[in-house]
Amino acid sequence: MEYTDVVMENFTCPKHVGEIEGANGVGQVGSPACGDIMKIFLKINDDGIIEDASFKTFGCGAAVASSSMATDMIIGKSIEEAGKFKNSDVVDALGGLPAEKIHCSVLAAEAIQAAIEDYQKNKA
Amino acid sequence: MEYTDVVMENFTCPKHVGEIEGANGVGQVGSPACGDIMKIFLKINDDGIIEDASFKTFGCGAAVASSSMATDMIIGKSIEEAGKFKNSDVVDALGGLPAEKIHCSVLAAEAIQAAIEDYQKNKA
Amino acid sequence: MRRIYLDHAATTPVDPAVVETMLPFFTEHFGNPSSVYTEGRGVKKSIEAARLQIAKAINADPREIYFTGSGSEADNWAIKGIAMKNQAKGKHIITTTIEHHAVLHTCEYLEKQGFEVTYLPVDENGLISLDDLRNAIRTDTILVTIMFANNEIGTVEPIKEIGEIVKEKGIIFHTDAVQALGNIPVDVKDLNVDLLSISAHKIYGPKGIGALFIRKGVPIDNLIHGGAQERKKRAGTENTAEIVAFGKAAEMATEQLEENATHMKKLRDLLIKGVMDNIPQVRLNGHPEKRLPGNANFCFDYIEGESILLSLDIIGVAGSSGSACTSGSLDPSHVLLAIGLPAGVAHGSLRLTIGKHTTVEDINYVVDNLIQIIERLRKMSPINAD
Amino acid sequence: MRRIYLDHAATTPVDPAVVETMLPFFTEHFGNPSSVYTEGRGVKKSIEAARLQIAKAINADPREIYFTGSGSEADNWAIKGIAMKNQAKGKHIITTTIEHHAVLHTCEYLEKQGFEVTYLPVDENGLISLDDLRNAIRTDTILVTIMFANNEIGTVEPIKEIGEIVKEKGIIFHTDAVQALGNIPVDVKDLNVDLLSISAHKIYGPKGIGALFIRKGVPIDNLIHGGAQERKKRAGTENTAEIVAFGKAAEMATEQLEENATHMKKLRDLLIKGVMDNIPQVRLNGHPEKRLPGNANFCFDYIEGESILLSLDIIGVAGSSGSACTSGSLDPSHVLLAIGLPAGVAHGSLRLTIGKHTTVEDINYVVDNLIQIIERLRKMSPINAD
Ligand SMILES: Cc1ncc(COP(=O)(O)O)c(C=O)c1O
Ligand SMILES: Cc1ncc(COP(=O)(O)O)c(C=O)c1O
Ligand code: FES
Ligand code: FES
Repeated sequence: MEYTDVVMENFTCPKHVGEIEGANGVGQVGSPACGDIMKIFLKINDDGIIEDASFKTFGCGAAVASSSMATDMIIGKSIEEAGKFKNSDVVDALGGLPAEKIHCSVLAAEAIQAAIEDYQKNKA
Repeated sequence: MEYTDVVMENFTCPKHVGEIEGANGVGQVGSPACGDIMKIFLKINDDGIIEDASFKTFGCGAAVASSSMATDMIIGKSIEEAGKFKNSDVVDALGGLPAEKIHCSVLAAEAIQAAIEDYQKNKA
Repeated sequence: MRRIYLDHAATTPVDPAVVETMLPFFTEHFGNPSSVYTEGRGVKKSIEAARLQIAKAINADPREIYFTGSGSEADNWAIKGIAMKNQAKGKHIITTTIEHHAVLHTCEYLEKQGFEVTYLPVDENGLISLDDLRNAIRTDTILVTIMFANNEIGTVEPIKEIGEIVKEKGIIFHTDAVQALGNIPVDVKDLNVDLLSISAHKIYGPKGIGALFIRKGVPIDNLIHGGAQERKKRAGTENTAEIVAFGKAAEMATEQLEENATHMKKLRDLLIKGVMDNIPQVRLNGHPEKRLPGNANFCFDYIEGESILLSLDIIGVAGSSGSACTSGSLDPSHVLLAIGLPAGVAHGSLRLTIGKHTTVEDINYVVDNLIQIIERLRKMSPINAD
Repeated sequence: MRRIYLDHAATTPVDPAVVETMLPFFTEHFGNPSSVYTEGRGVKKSIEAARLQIAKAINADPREIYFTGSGSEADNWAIKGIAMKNQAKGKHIITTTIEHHAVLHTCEYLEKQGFEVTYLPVDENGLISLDDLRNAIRTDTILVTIMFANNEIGTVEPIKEIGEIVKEKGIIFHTDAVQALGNIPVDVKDLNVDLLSISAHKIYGPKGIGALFIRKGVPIDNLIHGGAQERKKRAGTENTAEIVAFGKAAEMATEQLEENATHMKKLRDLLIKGVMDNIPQVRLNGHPEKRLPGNANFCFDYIEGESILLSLDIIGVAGSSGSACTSGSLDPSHVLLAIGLPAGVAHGSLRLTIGKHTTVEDINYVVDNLIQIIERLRKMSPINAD
């Protein structure tokens, strides 16, 4: 197992940990049985811009780092842009992940999509 | 493979190598295909005493050492005594032989018996 | 930064005295031990001396010790060798659900080749039941293989009692004692075992050298065929340096057994108490008493093992989650599942295994930091109760 | 007394530079490479670096290199692994009569398990015939295993041509290159081989570590089941120190290949000329040209091999008779019988194998003394012609 420095940094001092008060889009994926759950909180303003994002993660180092990096990357983006967000964007930003840890970045991308869907459902 | 010092001594400087002129008992056992031939020459006087003995051996270190030791041991003995000569006598005198080399000492004992029989046949 | 190594069940550093013993065999006494000449003969003697040291460590005859390239090879050889040789008598094997993968995957492979395997369950402490064993034995059972001490949770199985049951039925009995050697007494005469696997790198010897004890007369096929080494039972030019090192390590382990075990047990209990008293929602895995002197294995609810390991690593502590061989795979430990933990909980396991050089300060440092690490990770967890 | 070591085909001393590389892995970088923490991660990198060194030495991809506990294990794995995995397609294997015992005895074992094996004969120089090979191939042939260079007589087989024939038929091809590596170029891309065995202790690396090259996609069963090491193909905690040493030794062997081969060839020819010109009734075994640069193998009529060895040992020279693995057994070498020598003559063989440190003085000393030794032993022989 070989993590890049960026992964370790994001694991050791993750950004955006916790629950945002007044989040209007929340998505959760994974299950404890599989050893990973990722929950993403979004605060989206009326212009459809993601003003703030945060996460809670039960998972390995790569999962924590992916959550930290992913939330950091989507803050300030429109929900259209964020909707196109892919797991490979996280992997690239982290400087790569070990092959068996790619799925942890997939979780992050999926959790974001789930949170956006939740926001859209709430709005509708 | 572990030879005792006595074996190595008898291999390096074997006693009684060669053919005795006027030998009246000659015995040969073994075959080149098996990797061992031992030929023993005896000179037996009218009182039935082995006055001299010698050998020629195609074989391993243990075979050479056994030949050397065996011939040395039977010189001066009567053919009755020599007839009772056993391979374990050689092994003991050599301070032991590796298990897979015991048969080389058997060759020596057999060659002596063959030489004695040859003598008795010649006499009869 | 000072490093605290608490993963002695995964592997141990080679003792400097053991390294010392080994060195001359690389450059000076490098001869092939099968050779007739001087360079080979001395080496042969050294190998036989090491064989005697190993034999003494487990109370066997040196002619019952066969060197292998690892504990895994010893396990594979024991199981496949017995199975192949004795298949005319039957094709049923009994083992447990908590064996090391070297045993489990070998059994699974044999299942593909037409053998039948019964995997005995264990209770919540990791112990098998002797009644289960008795009930599992069939007329076509040719081998029982049950580990001496578990590498993850440290539980020590009742090998002597198992041996008695198995012997009575005339079945061959193998035990994987890789984790037992150097930690608890191992006596093949007392234990009624026919085959027993050990590995040097768990007892301050080098990696890549193990041994299989095969009781005289036990019918077994070779696993590695070829040259006449190891009395024609295990081919390959002898790994002289590591064999000699294994001998020395086994000798030291035997001499220091009591002292080391007492020391490790003291620290283990300190560690367990420190964790259980200071961290909520934690459980100790493995048997409370029948466990290896150096083994502590915890499950922390709501968090995942690798995160704990990485956090510990950052502060200089090396531990493990599940067995070292499982990392790289993402499944929770089969041993933790076997003792009945739900997968979610099993993912949050931490194994800390103490060695002969571990100190009280090490343990205190680990406990203090672990309290904070667990708290921090739980704050990050979406399934934290509060 | 000064010792002259001329048994490099049996084993080589570990190069001091190789020992140097290995040392830190016993005490300092001792971590289990499968671990998450710092101690393990660095070690993992070192293993992968060694894998790359090995891959480069034989022009393979590093992901095609699997470390084993010896050359013998690599041979056993290749043959049994292919046989077991592909038995549904057929149960016929082709090999030769002059293989190392690690191949021969494995094939014999498979015969007992219901496989059929064709043993190709060789000519008086030890070469197989490509026509014989073509004729031996059947629709149920699943594996051809033919050694690259023979360990006793040094004959180098036409592996590339064999590879072409075998490939055309879509059969899997394994070669035992244990004696080839470091002595002649080994290039798996050029050679059309699917599997190739090597061993560190023949190239100034330590004993107890080998490797099997497995071309990507070749279907093979494991020999040693267990943990996920070696990409789940070969279980057992990695022998880190010796793996790193093997890598270094392979790198050095590749760099020095031409230089060493030229040097050895020069001394070998000097030795052969010295013996053939000065000793009557002697024959050179093996191919006159297609032979390993360091190998000289003679038969002296009327005398037995061990006697020559002991006599040489006394004057400080280490040689061998047959392969080292055969001593201890009393049969004449199967290789010498296969090239058509009568058993009586085969018993009188002497193999002297030159290494990179051998000197002209060494060779002159050996030739001078050998003349006397042979004379002395022949005087003792009952079947001497004169
Ligand atoms: C041709 C050949 N194959 C296989 C082997 C076996 O290698 P190892 O001694 O590493 O098991 C040897 C040497 O012993 C050899 O010369
Ligand atoms: C219980 C048990 N069996 C077998 C093994 C395998 O030993 P090795 O790593 O020497 O192959 C280990 C350790 O890895 C172990 O803990
Ligand atoms: S969260 Fe499952 S392995 Fe990363
Ligand atoms: S003469 Fe045959 S081994 Fe000694």
